[in-house]
Amino acid sequence: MLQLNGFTCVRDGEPLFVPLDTVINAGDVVQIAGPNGAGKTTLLRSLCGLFDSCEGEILWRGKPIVGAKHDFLMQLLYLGHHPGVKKSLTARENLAWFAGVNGETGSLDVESALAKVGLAGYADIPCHQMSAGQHRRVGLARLHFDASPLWVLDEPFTAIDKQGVERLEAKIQEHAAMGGTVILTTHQALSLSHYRTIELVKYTEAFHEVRHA
Amino acid sequence: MLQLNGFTCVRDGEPLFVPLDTVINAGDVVQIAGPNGAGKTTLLRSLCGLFDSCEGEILWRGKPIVGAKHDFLMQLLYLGHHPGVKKSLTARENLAWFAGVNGETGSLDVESALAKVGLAGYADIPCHQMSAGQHRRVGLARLHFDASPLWVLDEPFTAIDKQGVERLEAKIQEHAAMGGTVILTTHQALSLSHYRTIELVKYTEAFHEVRHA
Amino acid sequence: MHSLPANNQHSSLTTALTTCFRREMIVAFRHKGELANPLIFFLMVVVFIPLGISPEKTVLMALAPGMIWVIALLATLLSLDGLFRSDFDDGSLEQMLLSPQPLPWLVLTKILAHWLMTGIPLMLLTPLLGTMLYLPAEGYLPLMISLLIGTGSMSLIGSIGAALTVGLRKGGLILSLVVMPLYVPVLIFGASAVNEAVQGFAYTGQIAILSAMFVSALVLAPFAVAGALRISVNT
Amino acid sequence: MHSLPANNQHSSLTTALTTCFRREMIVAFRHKGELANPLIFFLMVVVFIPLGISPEKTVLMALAPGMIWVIALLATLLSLDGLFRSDFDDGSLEQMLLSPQPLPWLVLTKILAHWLMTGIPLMLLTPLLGTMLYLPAEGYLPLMISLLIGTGSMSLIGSIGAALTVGLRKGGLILSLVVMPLYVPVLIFGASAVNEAVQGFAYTGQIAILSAMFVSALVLAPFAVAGALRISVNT
Amino acid sequence: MASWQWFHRLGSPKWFYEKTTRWTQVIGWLALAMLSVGIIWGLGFAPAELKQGNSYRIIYIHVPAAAVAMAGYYVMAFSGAVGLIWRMKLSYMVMKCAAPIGAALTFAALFTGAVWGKPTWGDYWVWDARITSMLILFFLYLGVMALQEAYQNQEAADKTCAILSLVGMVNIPIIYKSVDWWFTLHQPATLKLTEKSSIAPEMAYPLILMIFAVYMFFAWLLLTKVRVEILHREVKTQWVKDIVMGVK
Ligand code: HEM
Ligand SMILES: Nc1ncnc2c1ncn2[C@@H]1O[C@H](COP(=O)(O)OP(=O)(O)OP(=O)(O)O)[C@@H](O)[C@H]1O
Ligand SMILES: Nc1ncnc2c1ncn2[C@@H]1O[C@H](COP(=O)(O)OP(=O)(O)OP(=O)(O)O)[C@@H](O)[C@H]1O
Ligand SMILES: [Mg+2]
Ligand SMILES: [Mg+2]
Repeated sequence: MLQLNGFTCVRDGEPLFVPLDTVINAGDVVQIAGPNGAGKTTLLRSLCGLFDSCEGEILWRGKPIVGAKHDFLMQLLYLGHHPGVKKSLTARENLAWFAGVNGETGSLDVESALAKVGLAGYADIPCHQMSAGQHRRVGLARLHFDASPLWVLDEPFTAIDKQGVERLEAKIQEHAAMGGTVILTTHQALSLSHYRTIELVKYTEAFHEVRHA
Repeated sequence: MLQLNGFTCVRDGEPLFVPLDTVINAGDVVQIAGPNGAGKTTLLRSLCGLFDSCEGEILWRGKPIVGAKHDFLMQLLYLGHHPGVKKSLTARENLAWFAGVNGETGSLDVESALAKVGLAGYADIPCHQMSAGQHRRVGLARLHFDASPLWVLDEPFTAIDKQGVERLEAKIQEHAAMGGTVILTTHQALSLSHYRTIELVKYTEAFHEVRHA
Repeated sequence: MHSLPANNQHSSLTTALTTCFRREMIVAFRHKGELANPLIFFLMVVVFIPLGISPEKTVLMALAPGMIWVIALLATLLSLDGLFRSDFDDGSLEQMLLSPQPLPWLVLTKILAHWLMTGIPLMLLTPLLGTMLYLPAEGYLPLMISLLIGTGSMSLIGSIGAALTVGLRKGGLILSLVVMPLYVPVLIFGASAVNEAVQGFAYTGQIAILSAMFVSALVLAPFAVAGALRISVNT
Repeated sequence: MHSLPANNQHSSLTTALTTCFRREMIVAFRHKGELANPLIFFLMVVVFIPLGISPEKTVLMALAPGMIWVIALLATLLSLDGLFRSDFDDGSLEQMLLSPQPLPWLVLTKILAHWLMTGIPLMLLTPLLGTMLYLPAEGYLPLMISLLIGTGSMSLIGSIGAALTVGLRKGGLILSLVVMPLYVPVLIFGASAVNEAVQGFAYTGQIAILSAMFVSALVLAPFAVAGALRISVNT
Repeated sequence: MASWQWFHRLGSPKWFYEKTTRWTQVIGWLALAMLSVGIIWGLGFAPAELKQGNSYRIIYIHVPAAAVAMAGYYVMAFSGAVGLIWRMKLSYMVMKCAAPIGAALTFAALFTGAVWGKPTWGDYWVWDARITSMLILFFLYLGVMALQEAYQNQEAADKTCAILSLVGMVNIPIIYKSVDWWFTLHQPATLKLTEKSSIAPEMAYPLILMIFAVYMFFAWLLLTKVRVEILHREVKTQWVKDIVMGVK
């Protein structure tokens, strides 16, 4: 599905991490790991095309992403450090916008998506009246209606409580089981049954990859 | 040191959680726990006087805080969801400002404070060139030179990597051992040897307090 | 399993554009008071002119056409700063860039909303301002027509500046700097349409040129904005 | 162990104020380009006036004193929006409120820095603008003196507006609305000092009144700002 | 302390709501009666003016509106101050409700003045000191209203508006003085609104009545708006629920 060939991100003329060579297939859950400042966020943004000072290549279904931009974006869901939830809108309005902008034309069951992230009854509350965790949950609700197979999640567990983390992990596992792909970063221990960790290593050190389970 | 009598925060005319009655002494580490939206952030802000729609009273060394404002603020260090690190300044400049504004007049060893949060060598880099975790670490560096005994930390582990979390926990423990007080929130499991958890319970439910270790 | 059939691509573009547009309108209308702000700014500056310069009718009459145009320009400029800023801060700009829909179109909905929210009300307010500055009766129609077309161009051109400066901390003033030179032609032809009309000459030429500028801005600006946004986000 | 001895309370206030002031200056100078922004705004509007109204010397001469004052006012107003905004967003405003130092003093350092960064450069630029608008020679001195004092008052009064609106999303224009009526007296006395001087009359009366307004603003504004900030943060 | 008790009770919205039920009605009817008498007298029976004919009759709306508009600002600023000092919620509600009423009256004064101006001066608008300061008063009102609108958090809205209206009140005399001064400086006084024109008593009596009537009307409108605001803000309390149920 996604193939990285000698791929690394460059800042100030220096590669951030040892180039990656890996293939990420349908059904994979990949955790990008590394200490603060290793380049995880930068890598995820490069995958999505939001950062382009990179070396090496990324192939999407065998083709460079640049050539298959529209196709790639159709299949992509990215949740960054800032999830794109507008504070002056309600949860419902935010989700409607996400759906619309990503080209979903069908009707949208906002209530059930919100219920699944523990925000039942919050559909019509403006997001600036929410706590940090509730605010992030609105962004996470997208996972429950977006049909994109490739999920790129940058620290999705930030500010989420224990129960919320469990539900999110279950959702990730379900997505992978249905043939989806998840690439995520987190500093918390994952309790998924199947996942792979790609450790980003400073450019000067050696590269290694650990396979779990 | 800090005594809460029937204290709760009010939003939209309703108390958020069952009123708290508790005493927090020198040497205590108190975790405020509760699911997303329980009112942890609101509580911490009220303790610091940043939110004042509350019921009940808080006594600081036996007196209401309002009467002992200056004395109380002298002893307080608060780190919120937004740590107050300005992006266009370097780490050094940020820390100098923190120290100055909090009334420290002595000279400041920025390098060593930064080294202790794993940012050795980052003193003169503007904070907008840092990763999410590095950015938060600049705020955490305050813990290494500020002399205030009362620390109020809202999710200090956000975006911090595993090693950083361990160091921070050690620092918290050290502070408590020296007679300081720490009140913090986090959704991650704490691996401290001595701490107390105050669970915030929705106003309609029953109140309980768990003592560890 | 997941991919959408290609034949509803067209309808999904329409959906995307309407949702985007609706969102802009909701955000704007959520704070009803804010809608009136450019207008009030407009009015206030019109009050400052007599206070600072002279309250005499003959003086004000001569200033009116140009002054109203300059103030409309400033009001548009000021309201532009927020155009992409909040989307940038909360991450929704990234989400727009990652939409499979063509970015220039999405951008155009934002600009359209901006124009509806500032240009049109400004234009509708001009009769009042004209009265306060003693604009001669022949000036009203050309003033409103030229403002209608001119504010459109200004929203379009200004959004390029807004996109270029969205990544900077203190966008406000740098934006003015970037955009102002581009506004010069609009101002010249807009103001001169009114001045000509007041002096009893024909002003169709100016209106034609304003329209031509509007059309070219309409065709080119969305692409420039889209490009600028991609660069601004890339940090 | 932890508490500071009471006798260095005074010196710690001095330290706090100098660090705060230094920080404002560093932030301002870090983006050198931004320092020039109000000036460039000033210049650009001065360019728009002849373009929109009339390039004739007699017309411009009459406009010059009032026009320069109005533009200075707008430039100050525009630069005010960011005064507390970025501190609010990144949490340093909270930290200021939690400082044991008296908030009105801390606030005053910010206002002082703002004035040094906008008011003074604007004043220094006026000879150039005066030349471009054919300001008569007698007008220069009163213009500079009145701007020097007047921009001080405007920074002080404007900071109240900035503090009141810091918690809002789109502060910019609402700030203008709130602050503009309060600027009216400053504008009237400032502009009339210059107008009087140009007509050969004494203008010390106006300068005295401007100074009185400045002093009262200096005494009252920091407290109003401190109060407003406490409220804005309290959400 | 007994003398403070009424003060604190006054701060209680419930107490206020119950006490004003009768008063509002009384004031409402009184205002209606005075307004109708004043208008019929002024428009129907007062003699026509020599130079202006019947167009002068606009004075019966113009002057009362202008007079009360100003008073409205002081009511707003004063109740804002009380709210800030004694943390009285009710006082904030009065402040919030006074703003739109005052703004409407200011607008009415401006509008009737403009309509009147066309036949008398030949222009709708003149940059006269009185008129300009009225316009600035209108902007001060708009500023308070915009701030009130912009904050979603009611408490923050109340307090910021209170500060703003206080700052505005400090400034009103300065603004008025400076505008007066500006006018006398720039333009010889061709038209004097301030000087009591030797107005005939037959014209003056209905005018005085109308001024009182508009004060009454202001009071009635303010009370009604505050009462609605109270219900709005206290929806969650039992006593409001009782009232709402009782009404249905
Ligand atoms: C938009 C335009 C106008 C505004 C804003 C305005 C405003 C005012 C104000 C504030 C007052 C004072 C009320 C008081 O002190 O009780 C007033 C009084 C008055 N106005 Fe106007 N005015 C306007 C136009 C006019 C015009 C066109 C006329 C008629 C020629 C006029 C005639 C009067 C008279 C006769 C009074 C009562 C004089 C007095 O008691 O001092 N006004 N107006
Ligand atoms: N500005 C606001 N206006 C109104 N209600 C708010 C506001 N901020 C938060 N709330 C509400 O107050 C409650 C408590 O919020 P708070 O931020 O204190 O929660 P928290 O315990 O810190 O949650 P989290 O774990 O997500 O950080 C939430 O239910 C939230 O919806
Ligand atoms: N805007 C920027 N300009 C220059 N350098 C940057 C910028 N943002 C980040 N960096 C640097 O790039 C490196 C990688 O940053 P990145 O944000 O990708 O790290 P990360 O792995 O996501 O860290 P974290 O766990 O803290 O989120 C860091 O060393 C950081 O200092
Ligand atoms: Mg990161
Ligand atoms: Mg929280």
